[in-house]
Amino acid sequence: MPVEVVTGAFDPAAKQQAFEATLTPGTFGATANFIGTMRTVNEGDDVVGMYLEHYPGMTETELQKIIADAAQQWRIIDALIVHRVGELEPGEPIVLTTVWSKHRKDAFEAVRYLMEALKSRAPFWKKETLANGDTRWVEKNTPGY
Amino acid sequence: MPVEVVTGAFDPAAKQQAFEATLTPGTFGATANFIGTMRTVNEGDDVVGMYLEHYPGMTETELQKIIADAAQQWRIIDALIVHRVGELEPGEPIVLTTVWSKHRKDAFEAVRYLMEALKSRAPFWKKETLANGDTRWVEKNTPGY
Amino acid sequence: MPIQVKFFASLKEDLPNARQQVEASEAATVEEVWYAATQLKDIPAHIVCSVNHSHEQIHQAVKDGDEVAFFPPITGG
Amino acid sequence: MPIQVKFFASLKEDLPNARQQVEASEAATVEEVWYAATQLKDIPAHIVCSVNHSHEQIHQAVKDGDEVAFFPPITGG
Repeated sequence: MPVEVVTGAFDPAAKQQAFEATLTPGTFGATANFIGTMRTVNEGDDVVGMYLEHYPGMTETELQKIIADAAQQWRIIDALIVHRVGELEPGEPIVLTTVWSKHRKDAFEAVRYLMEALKSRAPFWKKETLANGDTRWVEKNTPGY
Repeated sequence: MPVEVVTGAFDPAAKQQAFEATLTPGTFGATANFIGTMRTVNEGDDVVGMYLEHYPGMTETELQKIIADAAQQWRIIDALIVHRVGELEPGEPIVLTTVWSKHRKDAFEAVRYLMEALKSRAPFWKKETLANGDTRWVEKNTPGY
Repeated sequence: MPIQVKFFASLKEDLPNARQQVEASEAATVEEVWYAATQLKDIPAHIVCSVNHSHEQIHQAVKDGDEVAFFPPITGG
Repeated sequence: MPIQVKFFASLKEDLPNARQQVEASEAATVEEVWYAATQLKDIPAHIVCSVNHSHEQIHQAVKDGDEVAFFPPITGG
């Protein structure tokens, strides 16, 4: 159940497929994923760039704990989290979470849990660059439930 | 908001990416998807093949209604459903549902709704071929909630 | 133009001799289409039906030119 | 080996002169590490803290060799 913090642009589909290739075909009937993408507008302002800071060491540890918590609560075959850090451009993927399970209920609920837990517990911080050149730290996430 | 019924094997990631390429980058911050895959074991029996029947015309109409219902209930930017019919082999994708939205709550809830509605309303029927050569129609779906 | 009748999946296999057309004079509701087409005396409780590609209940009225379909519970996805 | 102190994101920008090491003799809890490192008189309510890469409350005890971090609310994903 790997977690990965990446500094360059990444292709969520390629990451998911590469990891899925290590699973036994036919064991999982359900794959649910979520991709978070950088938007060009946030809180009414045009956003032209983003810097994502993290806490090396703690971030990876926390992501692993989140997956372990999900595996306690749902019957999952495997799970993957990839999160971008550093400088991003609009339209680029920020995060990928994927869960493989036998049945869909577990995959749906676990993948949503991964995202909510990640957004409240995994140390990442977004700093936006606006169209006028100003920068600002994002102060809070939008609610997920 | 396209729906597609396909007779040959399909690559869910390629379908999703091809359609996403028609959307305006930076408008969606959330993409949630679900892929249903044929397993090698069902109800305790080894399954070596599957035939998926549908009701041409009604199936597509019903899938479009399901997407329209989702668009009434959640703020979604776009949605995609691809469903396989005909002869399948274990490990092959059966269905892809994807929802794009600004925020994750809408994408998570709408994509799950699409799957549950599809499994109760869209006319598809599975016939399994077991390892001993017997065939059987699947009688009901596993619960999703 | 008569009512078109379709059967799917296990139903189609189980009722190979069912009629694929019935006249509105023989059947005014979906349920009556079932009896006229299958020559059976009852309709299993789990049967799903549609009229012109839309899910309907068995008491739904039908008319010539309609397409009525019967099928077992849906198992896609 | 002293307590290592880290600040992230806006906190790091807002507290450029904060100390990155304090001695356990100066600070027995996370909260006291904050006061010793920042020389501030209070600790904002929204501050999140960790000890050795694990989320902790501000009253958590600390010892030499620990890594204590302070950061604003998390905004990843």
